[in-house]
Amino acid sequence: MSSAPLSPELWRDRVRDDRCGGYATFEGWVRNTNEGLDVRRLEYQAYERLANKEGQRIMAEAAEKFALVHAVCVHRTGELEIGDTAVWVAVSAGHRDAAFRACRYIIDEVKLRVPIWKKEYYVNGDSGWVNCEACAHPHTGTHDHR
Amino acid sequence: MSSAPLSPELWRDRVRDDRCGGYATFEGWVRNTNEGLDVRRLEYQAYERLANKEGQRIMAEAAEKFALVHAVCVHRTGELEIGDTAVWVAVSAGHRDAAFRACRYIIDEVKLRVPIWKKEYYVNGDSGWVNCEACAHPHTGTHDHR
Amino acid sequence: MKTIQIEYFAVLREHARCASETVATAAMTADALYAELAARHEFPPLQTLKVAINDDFADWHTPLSDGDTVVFIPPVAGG
Amino acid sequence: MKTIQIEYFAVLREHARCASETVATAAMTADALYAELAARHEFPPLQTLKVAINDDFADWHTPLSDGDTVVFIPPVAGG
Repeated sequence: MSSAPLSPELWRDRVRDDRCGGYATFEGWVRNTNEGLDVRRLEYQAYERLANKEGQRIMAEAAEKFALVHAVCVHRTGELEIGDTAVWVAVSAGHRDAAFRACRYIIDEVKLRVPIWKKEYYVNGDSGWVNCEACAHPHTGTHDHR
Repeated sequence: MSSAPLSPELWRDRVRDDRCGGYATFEGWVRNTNEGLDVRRLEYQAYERLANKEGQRIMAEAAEKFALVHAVCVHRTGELEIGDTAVWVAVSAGHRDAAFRACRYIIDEVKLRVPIWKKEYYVNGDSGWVNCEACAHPHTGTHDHR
Repeated sequence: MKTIQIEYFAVLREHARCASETVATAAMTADALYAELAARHEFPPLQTLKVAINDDFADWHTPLSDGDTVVFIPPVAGG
Repeated sequence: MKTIQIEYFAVLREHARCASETVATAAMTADALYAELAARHEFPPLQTLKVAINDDFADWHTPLSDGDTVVFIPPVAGG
């Protein structure tokens, strides 16, 4: 977890290894729209103690399932603007298949399991917590968190 | 095709786009071993005119098959050392599934179809063109290209 | 009565109007505690809510102990 | 006789001892031309060889024209 902007190019060295022929990365960027609504900015909140613990479990599972050499995942918290990097995953491995599959596994599991929440602030003035059933369709004004 | 060292961090801006939520990359690094042999360095040779043409076809196919926004692929030629980046692929897309799948498609097809050849120079003094049936097991000395 | 430390995140933090609170409760389990707090803070209905006790995911029927930290986890949305 | 420009890469370049050459040939097709050059340069046996004519992949039986550029493509190994 990081409350400061992510600098993937600095972390690349952490997964560098002469035994590795494949290096796969994924970045999640803040998009300017979501489900048809224009997004102005985002806020990520995390339950950091459990997020770190669950994140470590996911990394251990990936290392168990795939022939990777190094893997890193960092997720932002706080206020993000359009184009900012919300999450960065990098995997180095002997071969590309393991690198791609481990990278995909990590981001999929992180999105599914790690206690991080995203609040979208829309251009129209509404806002809502993503995936929150009670916040669904915030632009209809049926449920307001402001 | 590039005869100079690759600088992925400089090209990242080429695929940046506010509409994109997913950014997947792959780098092929020069490993210190291949099929049990210790590798000292590599040489890549390319039939550049056809390599560029076939590369463009692969990018067009990827754009057709997957909902990507931007994609870039650059491949080195010339002499490479262990740890150098031989190939870099980057794809930005609205969502991660398209980014991952397009990135994987591009590197798989590039390796299969683009006329680029790799000569490995081994620590034991042997050398051989990779995937060349006539060069197989260069360390047995049955076929020598030096 | 047990003393339980609660932390709130996301939509629940906004409804509770605080990031954490300490409550004295007779609730035996996490689900009973949630019912109690949902009534007090008027939490919205959430179909897929999880719970963590002492910083790990737990079953809703786990018996609570004095001094436990409890966190209710609305649907996550990282990435 | 046709005049054909040949470019060599990888293992073929090492056997031909040149990156390109211009040949005068009676070969009607790319495969006949390859047989001629393989004999002259003692190319090693290659099971999966492709051919490009005028910078695009071509069938081995494509008729050659005067002035064509031909490239024989041993198994590739990019990435």
